[in-house]
Amino acid sequence: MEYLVASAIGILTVGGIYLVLRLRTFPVILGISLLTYAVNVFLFASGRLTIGAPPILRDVETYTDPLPQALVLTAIVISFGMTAVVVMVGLGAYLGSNDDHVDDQVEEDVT
Amino acid sequence: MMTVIGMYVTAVALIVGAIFVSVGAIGLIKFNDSLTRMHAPTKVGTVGVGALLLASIIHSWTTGEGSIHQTLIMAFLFVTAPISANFIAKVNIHQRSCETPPAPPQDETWATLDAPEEDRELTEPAS
Amino acid sequence: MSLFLIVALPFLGALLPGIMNSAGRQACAGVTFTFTLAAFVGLLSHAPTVLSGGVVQTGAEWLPALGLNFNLFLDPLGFFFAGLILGIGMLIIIYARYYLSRDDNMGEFFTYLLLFQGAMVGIVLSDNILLLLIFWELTSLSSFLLIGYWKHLPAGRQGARMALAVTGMGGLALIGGMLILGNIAGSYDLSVILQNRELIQDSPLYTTALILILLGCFTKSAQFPFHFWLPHAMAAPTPVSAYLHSATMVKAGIFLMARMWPVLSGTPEWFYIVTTAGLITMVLGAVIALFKHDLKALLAFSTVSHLGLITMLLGTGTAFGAMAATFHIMNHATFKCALFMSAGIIDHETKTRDIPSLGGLRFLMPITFVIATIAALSMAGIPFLNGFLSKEMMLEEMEHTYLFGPTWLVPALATFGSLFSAAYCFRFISHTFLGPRREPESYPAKPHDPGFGMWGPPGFLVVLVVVIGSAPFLVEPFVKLVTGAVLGNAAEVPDKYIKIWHGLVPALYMSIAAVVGGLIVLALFKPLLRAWEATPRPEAKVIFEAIIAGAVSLARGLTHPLHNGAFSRYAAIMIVTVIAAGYHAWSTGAVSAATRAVQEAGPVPIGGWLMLVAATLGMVFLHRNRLLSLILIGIVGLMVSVAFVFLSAPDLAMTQITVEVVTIILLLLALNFLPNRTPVESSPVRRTRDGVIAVVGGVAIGLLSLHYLLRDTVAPSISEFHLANSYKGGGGTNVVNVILVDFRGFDTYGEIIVLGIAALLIYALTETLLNGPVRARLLNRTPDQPRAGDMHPMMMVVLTRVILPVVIMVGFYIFLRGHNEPGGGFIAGLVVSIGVVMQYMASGFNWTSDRLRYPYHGVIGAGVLIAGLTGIGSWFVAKPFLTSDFTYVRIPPFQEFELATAALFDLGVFLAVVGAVMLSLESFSRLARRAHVKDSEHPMDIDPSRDDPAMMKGGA
Amino acid sequence: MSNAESLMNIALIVAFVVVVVAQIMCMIRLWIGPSTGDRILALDTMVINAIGLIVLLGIAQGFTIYFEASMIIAMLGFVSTVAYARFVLRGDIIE
Amino acid sequence: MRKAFRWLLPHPFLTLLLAVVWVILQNEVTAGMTVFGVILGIIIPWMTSIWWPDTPRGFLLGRMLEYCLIVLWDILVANVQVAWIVLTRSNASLRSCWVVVPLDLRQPEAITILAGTITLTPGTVTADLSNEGHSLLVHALDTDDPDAVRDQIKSRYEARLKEIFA
Amino acid sequence: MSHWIILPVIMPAILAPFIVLAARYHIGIQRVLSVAGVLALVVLNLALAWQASDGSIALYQLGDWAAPFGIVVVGDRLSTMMILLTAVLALFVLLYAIGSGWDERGRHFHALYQFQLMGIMGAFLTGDLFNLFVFFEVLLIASYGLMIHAGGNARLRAGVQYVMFNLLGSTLFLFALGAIYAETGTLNMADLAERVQLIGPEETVGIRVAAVLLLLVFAIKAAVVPLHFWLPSSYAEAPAPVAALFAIMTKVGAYAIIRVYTLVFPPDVDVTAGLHGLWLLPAALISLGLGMVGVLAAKKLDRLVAFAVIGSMGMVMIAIAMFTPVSIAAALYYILHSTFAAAALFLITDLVRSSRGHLELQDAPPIAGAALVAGLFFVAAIAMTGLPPLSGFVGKLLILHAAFESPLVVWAFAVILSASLISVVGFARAGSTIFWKAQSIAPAEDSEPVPAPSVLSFVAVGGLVAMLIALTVFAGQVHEYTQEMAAELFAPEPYISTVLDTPGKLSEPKEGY
Ligand code: NA
Ligand code: NA
Repeated sequence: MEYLVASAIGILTVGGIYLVLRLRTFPVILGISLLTYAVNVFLFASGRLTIGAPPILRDVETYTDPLPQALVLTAIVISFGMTAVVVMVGLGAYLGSNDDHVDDQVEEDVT
Repeated sequence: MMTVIGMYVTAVALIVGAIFVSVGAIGLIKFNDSLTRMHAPTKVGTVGVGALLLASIIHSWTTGEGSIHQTLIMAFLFVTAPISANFIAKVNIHQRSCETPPAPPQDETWATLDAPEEDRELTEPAS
Repeated sequence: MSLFLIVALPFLGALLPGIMNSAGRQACAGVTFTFTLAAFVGLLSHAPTVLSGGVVQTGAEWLPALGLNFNLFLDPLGFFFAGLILGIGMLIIIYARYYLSRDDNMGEFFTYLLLFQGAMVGIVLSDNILLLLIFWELTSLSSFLLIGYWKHLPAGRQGARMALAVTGMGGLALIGGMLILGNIAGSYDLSVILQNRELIQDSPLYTTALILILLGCFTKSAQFPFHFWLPHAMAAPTPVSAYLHSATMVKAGIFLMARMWPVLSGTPEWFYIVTTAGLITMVLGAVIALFKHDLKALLAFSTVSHLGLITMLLGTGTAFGAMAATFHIMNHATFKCALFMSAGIIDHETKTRDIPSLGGLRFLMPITFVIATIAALSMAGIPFLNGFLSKEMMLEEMEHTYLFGPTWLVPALATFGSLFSAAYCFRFISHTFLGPRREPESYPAKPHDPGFGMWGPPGFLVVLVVVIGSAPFLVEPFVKLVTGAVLGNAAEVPDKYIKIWHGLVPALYMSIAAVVGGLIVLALFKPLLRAWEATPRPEAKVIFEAIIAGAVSLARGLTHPLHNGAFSRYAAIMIVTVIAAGYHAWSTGAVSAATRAVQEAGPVPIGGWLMLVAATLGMVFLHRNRLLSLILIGIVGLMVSVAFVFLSAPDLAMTQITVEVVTIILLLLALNFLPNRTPVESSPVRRTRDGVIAVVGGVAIGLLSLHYLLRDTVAPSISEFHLANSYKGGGGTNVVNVILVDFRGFDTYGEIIVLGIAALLIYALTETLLNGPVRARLLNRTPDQPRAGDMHPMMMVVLTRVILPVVIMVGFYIFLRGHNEPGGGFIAGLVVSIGVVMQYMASGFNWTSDRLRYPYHGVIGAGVLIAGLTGIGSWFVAKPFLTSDFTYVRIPPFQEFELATAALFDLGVFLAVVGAVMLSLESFSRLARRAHVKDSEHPMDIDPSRDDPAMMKGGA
Repeated sequence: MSNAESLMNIALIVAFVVVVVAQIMCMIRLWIGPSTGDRILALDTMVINAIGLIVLLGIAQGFTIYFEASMIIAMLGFVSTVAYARFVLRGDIIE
Repeated sequence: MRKAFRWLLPHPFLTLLLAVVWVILQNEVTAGMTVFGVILGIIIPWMTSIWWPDTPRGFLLGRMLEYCLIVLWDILVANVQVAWIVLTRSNASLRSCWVVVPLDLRQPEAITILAGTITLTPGTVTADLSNEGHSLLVHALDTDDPDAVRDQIKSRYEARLKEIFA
Repeated sequence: MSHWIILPVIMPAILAPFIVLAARYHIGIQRVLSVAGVLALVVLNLALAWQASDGSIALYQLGDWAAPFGIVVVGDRLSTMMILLTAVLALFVLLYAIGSGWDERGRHFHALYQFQLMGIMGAFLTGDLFNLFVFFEVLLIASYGLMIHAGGNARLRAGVQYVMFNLLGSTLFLFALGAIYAETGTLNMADLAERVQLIGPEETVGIRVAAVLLLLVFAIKAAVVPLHFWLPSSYAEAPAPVAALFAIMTKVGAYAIIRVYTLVFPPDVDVTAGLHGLWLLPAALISLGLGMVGVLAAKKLDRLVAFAVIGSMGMVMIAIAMFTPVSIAAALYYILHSTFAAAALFLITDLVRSSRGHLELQDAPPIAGAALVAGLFFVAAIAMTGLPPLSGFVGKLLILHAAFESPLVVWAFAVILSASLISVVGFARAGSTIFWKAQSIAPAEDSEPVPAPSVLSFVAVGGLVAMLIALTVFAGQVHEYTQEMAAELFAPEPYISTVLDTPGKLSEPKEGY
């Protein structure tokens, strides 16, 4: 089980990083989303993995660690807001310049 | 006694559900035409999951806590499945990924093919 | 008068002229003069103490921890320099009053001048080397302003920048040197440092400190090889040249060498560096000066040469050398300042400083002629003028100085230097004033002697020249006093007398040789000039500009390619950095065996894993088809949700799946505007590079995660407390929810604020776009793909009508149950939002929002406020922010249920989420509204009941 | 444990395996397409099967608290299907 | 009176439905929850009625239930058929085709129910509606006689719906 | 139970939604509320700083839950000084935003501004790492909004990169937090400090990687090379008042490094020893060098200032990286100085832009109110380049003095001194081009006279400059205070005991383990 989760995190990260390094806003945003999945699972896994012991108090002894779940929930919602923002800003930039490259184009004078 | 019967019934429901679910998937893989493919999963699959839900209901009664709210899930599935199917069919018709339907008797065309004027000259989509 | 006040007066005065331009030139000059005079008087008030060998000291703490204190002290050396600065300052002020023309901003000029004056006085009175540094740099800054005073002259701007660059560099070196020195001596107070000659000279850091400090001195005093900036500073108005570049600022370096003489001099390093630099500067300056055609340039290089002379004398490290240096500082100040003023007069009257176009002025400007001639002869070293005395002392000192090469070399070079020195003095006189009489019209302007205001100051200085020159005994005690201050307790003041006639000593012959040689050189001037112009020489200005330009283009080459806005490279660099740092941390640590057992995985996790991997790889390889990659990320989200259920996190699963739906809707809304495909742009090499980075990063994270998964925390997690007290203290059995709304409610509070801000931001940007140039484009956008008919399909509409209420009810149910079962405000909020979005998708944006009663801004604001006020509510029961309370109530026919403040907080969360999600989506779809699409007045496009009369009774 | 129970467990495992295999088949269809309609269909089917999966988990672990999760998927899963479809049909999914 | 009722309960059947859903959600039948469900059943439609402006005329609940049972039965039976087809028949031997169903129904709710029924009962999928809404486009998985399919739909389902929504 | 210490977070958090609700369409009311709020913050934070100045530590247990189980807010000398700095900066910047009319060029400026302040205050005050993350997100997302305020292509394009880079940063932060929690099972900084002590020498990789990831997160915020790339164009393109306010954002990173690496991973802890000694100080030196080289290279004034910010952060990080009480004291002084200096320069840049139309460092006609703007620029430039007599010079001396203890002392001296030379040359070029060369160029005929900036704008800039002068004049007192802070940071026992030994709801001290 641990191997599956760890490798899943790794693979999500691979996909995320690769897409983040693309040249257009849309794939980069998707890459960031993949990274978000990776980090959420990573954060979730920091409470270790427990099967069939949800942290809903009942008459049993063992529960999985609830704290990382709360943290991940916060992270999910925050990253949703962030995604919405980056999509909007990227869209605004595209509509203005009709160009969805993330990199400034060379002809533009920078510095 | 009831428990044992319940378990048997549960097992049966599980197997039935499994069969239907697999049929849905097989249909999805097997058929070679976009529209034909739709038939299996949109309902055989749905019924399969329905059977699994039934299993869970029966199981809950056998274990004693007895719950019926799974029926809601079934209801949702059965209500929403036609809409999904309808939209997917529209997509196939729109993208010409199936044979174009015959014209309707009373009205001039089908809603999906009734494209706005400004789009008429746009090139046909690649499916 | 307090030393503080003496230093402060010029600075205080500096405030006035700048703001009283309107009061007139006379007033500006008057104020400036008054403040200087006041400071001068204040200085003289200490004369009795100082001249009787006493030292005035005062101090105030500023930055004690660093040893940077406002300590001042006045000893003969300081008194001497302060006197020079203020005394000559007053003459300059008078002179400048008449020199500057009407369209010069006089107030600005005098402000800068007083700033500079204050800084100089500060230098010479500082008892703390850090304080001295501050004044030191202030002189650089104020001279930058003074040199650039005529902003319209490119020469002025460049000269100012060159001066600032060179002296600034020296200043920075000086900072280093002084800090090291202070570090050695254990204090930054001069009075302490000067007591520690042995300690400092034995320190291994002595040489470093010495070199850094000398860098400061040499740049300031224009010593070889930093002599080049001074002539270019001559672009400044003549009063500035006369004041800064002859009498005062350039002497700051000399002053510092004199100040530090007791602790730094006397070592071979000091001797070789300082004497050599001085000697070279002296000779070089003299030679160059001879061939300059610009009066001020000639004087500038002569200054360089004389500063070299003084430096050389200090370098010898002998008491007599020091005395000669001190005496020459005094003399040089008098005659050189007079000369600059005369040059200024000539420039002012003839409107030219070009020597070849001058000559014969003695008939037209007799007074100026007399003044300039006397001063020049003094500089040439003619007896009965003060220049002669100090120069002869120099020659005598040189005569028994051995530096390198044969013993006669140094004396010879010294004589050679003075020879050229005499030569350019003679040239100054003859080529400007002598020669045949000429008509006034033959000059650019009709020359005549200026008013007393302009020739008075130099006249006064010339008087001094003669007096000192013919009656040296008048100043001798003072010179010895100052010399004593220079020597400190490092050496005894020599008892030699300063007199005109020492008998037939070698120095006399050397003097005679110099003067005679000077006359011969002047006679041979024309051929020499030709030879001089034939020889190639480096042009300092060109070299400097080239260096700066080179530096700039180097800087650009360094920064621009690196910061060309290539985000993908920025990201790559960042990721690689993180991986590298992480690896370094890992490789330098210790790792031991796993402590937790691996749980074996059944078919479900394996299957889920397979699909997750498939979807992720699919996104990597098929990402160019954007819609497909969106579908695939949907799969990823689905699988992660299922995984959360499997790993006992139902709340997460629900949040994930709902957020997933909303995110996909959002991305689809955006994709509608964006291209549907991503073109192939990056080269295979680059894709490989990215692939490698990605794989390395992924492997690293995977291994790290595995490492933690197989080990326990160092101590039991704090969440044990949450599990134990969730019900007792939080009144809920869903521990996750209790953590969210109670234990860590503050996080949640911040989180909904993040959501709210996101929505506001999106709304604000939409507004900006719709009110900007983009608007037109949006309104007349043509779809990038052919569209099907039937905007609002009947089946969807009908379904929505039934299911929307159900969704809302389910949302309500999830909200209520959240505290005890999976659910809560977030999920409820997202569920309800999706329900409303369903309505938007079914009947369209306009039709839906036209009928909507609730402004989303309000919903967000209300949500955040409710959450915040719930938190504040606990203040009224004297509890901290967000302290929860709960109770159980029973109202028949309902069974007992719980009332918790946490629920109120959760309501705030719910509202904020709904408002934020809806406002964002609404903003997106507002962008999509197009001009020619009219608002649909019907919920569905196709409705047979509309055109069927039989059906109409039921219709609305 | 009784053979009824063991039978049920076997049935449960069979069901698990079958559903997982079904999911993988859907995934294959999603990869190969060819038409967008096929891909959306595959996704829709996977969502429905995921509900089945969660239900099975509920049975296996003996919880009813997974109910909300599966209900939400059942209730809202089709929204994303419709959204994808609407995007293909109209470009603008909210107009 | 009737107006007030209409204002309070814009969709009485929806209210009923919601109450039932609420009780099922609670997973237990108690008086309190039922009352609460009814209350919600009144409040929520009142909130959302802005989006359901044209109230349908009432329909015969009894006949509706009967219809549902028939449909359920058909679903079960026909699912087996389709499963059989899927497992046994080759792509080549499939005789799938379009079936056009002219509609006598006019009310959107009724048409939607019919379309849903068609899709749920295996072998047929409602693909589209004609642009004036007078016929349904149905895709049959495997039939040699499209007209038979059409007639069966009209007789078995549409006829009943006409009565229900009469 | 005194609630003062939480107010700096709560006040803006209540004010902002109120503005959105009540004054959405009335810029006038928005301005009044916003200024009033910031003024209140200044007074409040002044009181809090004064309260903490005697070394007393204010603890606030949110939800009445004791640390480490709940979130606590802690006000010690350092955090209260930082919030005071923020409030004062915010006041002048806000005045400028109003005076220059920037706040009218887009929607929701004042709401976002208040939210921004809330985020910064929270980040400085919180004693919980995950809560720090949340406040980072608050201040970041608010900064996104402010950064793209008023729109425009260049700004939006820069905005995209700014947002994306920070999203990566936030992701990294979460990875770090996951690692921290996985290793220690806690999130409270004081508790972490104690649990790190429990880690044995046989198993150190976990905490080491966690610690270094955290450091990198903060290093990104502090714009340490090579993690600085987000800064130049976003600061250059951001609206001037926003860029000026951002001067404090890099300091948040610096603050976090100081806090975490003196409290949780102090230099004397073995398990995390030698994590950054190898690279942090060199990186800081490179940051300083690169920043000042960028100043020399800049073709536009706004880029020039942006690079100056990188350089000044390099200075701060040099001092921090030595991690001695002396160097931290110097760093804290320099933080105060560079915040005001950078802010002033950005605002002056805007004054130039508004009257000159563009910021290209090339010949252009004279500008309105040139003398005053030139004077302000000259003063601010002196401060930024560390020339005497202003605070920049004092700070430079302090850092150089502290460098004597460092093994890299020679490098520190070489880089710091030559960097200041380069920046002096760079600023001199820029200044003489913009303010002097202009004199030699006649204004174009068709150019209509641009109105001189409003008095309020000058008041705002003047206020910042006044702060710089005050920092110089009272350098002794300020530095004495920063020394006390540094001492407090290197002896964290009172902090830890205050946080962990205060009982809360249902918990006696140290319950749970
Ligand atoms: Na598109
Ligand atoms: Na069917």
